[in-house]
Amino acid sequence: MIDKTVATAADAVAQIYDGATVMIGGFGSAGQPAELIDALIAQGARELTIVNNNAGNGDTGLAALLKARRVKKIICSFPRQSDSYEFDALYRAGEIELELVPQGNLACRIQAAGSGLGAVFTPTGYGTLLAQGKETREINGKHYVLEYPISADFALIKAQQGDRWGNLVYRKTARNFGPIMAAAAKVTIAQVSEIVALGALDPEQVVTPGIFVQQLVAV
Amino acid sequence: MIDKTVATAADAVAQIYDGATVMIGGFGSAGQPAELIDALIAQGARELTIVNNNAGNGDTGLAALLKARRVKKIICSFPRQSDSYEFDALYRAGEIELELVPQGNLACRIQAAGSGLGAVFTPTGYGTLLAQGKETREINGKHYVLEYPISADFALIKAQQGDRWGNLVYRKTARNFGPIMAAAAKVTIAQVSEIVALGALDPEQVVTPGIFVQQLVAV
Amino acid sequence: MTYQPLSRDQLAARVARDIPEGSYVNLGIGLPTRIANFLDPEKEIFLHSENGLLGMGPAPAPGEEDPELINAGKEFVTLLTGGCYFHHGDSFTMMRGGHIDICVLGAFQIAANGDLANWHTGAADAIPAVGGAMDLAVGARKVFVTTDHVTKKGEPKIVERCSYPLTGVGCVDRIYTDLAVIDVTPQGLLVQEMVPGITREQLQAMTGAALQFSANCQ
Amino acid sequence: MTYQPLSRDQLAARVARDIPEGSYVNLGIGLPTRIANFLDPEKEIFLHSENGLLGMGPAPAPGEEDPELINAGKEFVTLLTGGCYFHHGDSFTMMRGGHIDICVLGAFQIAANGDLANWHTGAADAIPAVGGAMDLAVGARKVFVTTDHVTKKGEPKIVERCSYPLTGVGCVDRIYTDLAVIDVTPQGLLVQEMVPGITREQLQAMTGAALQFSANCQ
Repeated sequence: MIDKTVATAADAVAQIYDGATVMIGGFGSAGQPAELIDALIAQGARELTIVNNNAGNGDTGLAALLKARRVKKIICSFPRQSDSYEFDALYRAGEIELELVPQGNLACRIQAAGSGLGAVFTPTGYGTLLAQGKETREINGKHYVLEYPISADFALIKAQQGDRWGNLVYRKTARNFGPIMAAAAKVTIAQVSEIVALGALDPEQVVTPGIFVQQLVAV
Repeated sequence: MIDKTVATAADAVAQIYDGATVMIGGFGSAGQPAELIDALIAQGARELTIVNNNAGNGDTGLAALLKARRVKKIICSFPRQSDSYEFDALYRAGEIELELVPQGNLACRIQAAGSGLGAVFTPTGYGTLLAQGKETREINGKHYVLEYPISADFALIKAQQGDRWGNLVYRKTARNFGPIMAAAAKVTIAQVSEIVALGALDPEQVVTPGIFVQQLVAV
Repeated sequence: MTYQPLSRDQLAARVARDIPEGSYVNLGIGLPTRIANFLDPEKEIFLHSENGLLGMGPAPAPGEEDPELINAGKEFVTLLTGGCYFHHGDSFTMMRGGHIDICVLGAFQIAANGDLANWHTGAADAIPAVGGAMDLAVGARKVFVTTDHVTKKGEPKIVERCSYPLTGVGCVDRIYTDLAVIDVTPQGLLVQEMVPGITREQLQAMTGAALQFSANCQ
Repeated sequence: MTYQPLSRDQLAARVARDIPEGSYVNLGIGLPTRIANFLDPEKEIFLHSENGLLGMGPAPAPGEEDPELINAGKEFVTLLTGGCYFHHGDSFTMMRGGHIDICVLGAFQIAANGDLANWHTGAADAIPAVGGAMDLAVGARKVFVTTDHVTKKGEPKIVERCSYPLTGVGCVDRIYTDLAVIDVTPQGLLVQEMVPGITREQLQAMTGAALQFSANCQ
């Protein structure tokens, strides 16, 4: 019998190693896997590269991970916010590396990794600072920038319900990056509000099929 | 009030013009929009380029469209089947053009069109006849072929339920190409088994959001 | 002559008038978000938010906020009957694949050729953040920009060439300022409307690029 | 010496033994499909079908066929409890993104370097059809091939170099024939098992590329 559930968030993140690339779901705090992040802080892995839309809000979740100085580099689209003071301080002190990626390129590059593409010509960013030094090409009269996949060793995501095969459904706009990050990481760990019996999720309504999920934990 | 429903399949396909590129959903007969195809045959548009996984089965649906000699070219992954005799005869007589595309490249190129990419480096087909003459590139030690988007003037798809805003849900493996074709065509026409009231579809469970659908008809 | 610039609400209301029923629309963070308040409630217009919803409704009643139902500005919102949720990949397929009819963005600068700068001042100590602005700039069928006509210091925001880092190249279709409505055309900037009382010369003096005027602008 | 080639069912059963519990597996059209019949029912193994389902179950009882529940071979199937449906884009993400642990494909020819030919005879009047074979060949973590060791005319199907058009380059990991199990290794073809009674010399004589033999093959 295959059962991908683990007992605690600590168990789920135990395997994350120093220097790993970790995708973290969420758009602001919606969909942020707060309990998994807390467990990762307690676990102690360092020198992480984090992929997230933002760079933390307030002093919890991803911001707390930054504050604990576990993050070497962050790949995101929107670091600076009214409450991104933890990131701001590290960045101004030169203590964190930032790769700024337009949000659509971020999504697209994560999807490219999940789906096995080698690179994609995307329309976004052409002629801007964020395409500097990148290969460009005109195709049918439009300009494109060549962008490479972003893959990860681990993805930490939040879903609403999951079953022991790892099938997931989400809630409202907390869905955001969860499904595409799940496909782009070697090991995807989902925290869910509820683990349900196999068969409780309608097969027409599963958003993330279990093939993309290696572990899940109810929090 | 926005109401994308039309009364009959004939109304839905009335706008399809000679020489149009038309995506047709379905994998074999599962998900094939049979009533829309019949209406298209009756409507009379000619010199069509058809995008479908197959090249028709038996003598109904897409096969009947071929038999009526409305198709100039077909882009598909698996034309030859035990019951693809209509296509086989036209092909051997040199009366239809075939662009054979590996199924994953077909899906990926349709998705590239829907999502605005200029081109993608895909792993499939490298070193084979189907990549002959195409640009290739080695990226991180793997070989890729550059493939371009496949877009369409129209997509004809089949869904299970739809509402007046064009939101769709599908049934079992009839889903197949429907959602990705809907995004890749200028005008997507869906036949549905049932039109339901706005709000009857759970917002978590809509598979094709109405933004990708221009018309729908109950058959 | 004397004239009164549009208030922020008047500017939002002016843009709202140009959004036809049935449009799929993304309203950027800031003033563009305010446009939603002025859409004709009799018209069905589909608001898209890049964090994964279509059919966005107004702010919830106090006490009914849901932290998992927010917009791209991370404000609490609601979902209309008939709306739906989707993931970021699908959301940006909508934005980049030409499925959004209109997006409305703010601006630091707009150039005469339609270049837009709205994400980064270029200052050495600035922390840049881009979000979905570059995607909307290249992906929406029509790009509207709302802006004050001049900066707080009185400098033109409509310029011959942007000095700030670009968001998109030649992407702007129409500019709505507190003084005028200006189309970006292949022949240059064409003023379609001006606030009452302003002269062509006054408007040109506050604009860093040459203006042309349609017949209905006295 | 005399020996008995494996029957098709024996070959299917032999492959089934090598599929661990928890694997995500795509079984190609033809003999590979038959492997499903021999998977240990005590093991949970996830069968994927490229037309959009995961957790594929056996054929339905007569009278319970659903034309909208089919596999890639367009045969009626069922869905296991815990299975799910998805669209072609997501299905090929699974296949091309390295998420399928094992695929099993048929073959016209396999070369010593792992090249596979299984979609097209190259004959001038043939109508080619490729389906998802090329995607599986490059995308699955392990590519198993099942085949008769020789053609009906007695010609080797394992060759130095494929004469038929390729499906994938260097993609095959393991070959299961009715006579032997052979790994494709960087050092060449390594026979792991042979049917009882066959000699190394007999097997080599029916193979168009040099074989090496692991110690347990007498």
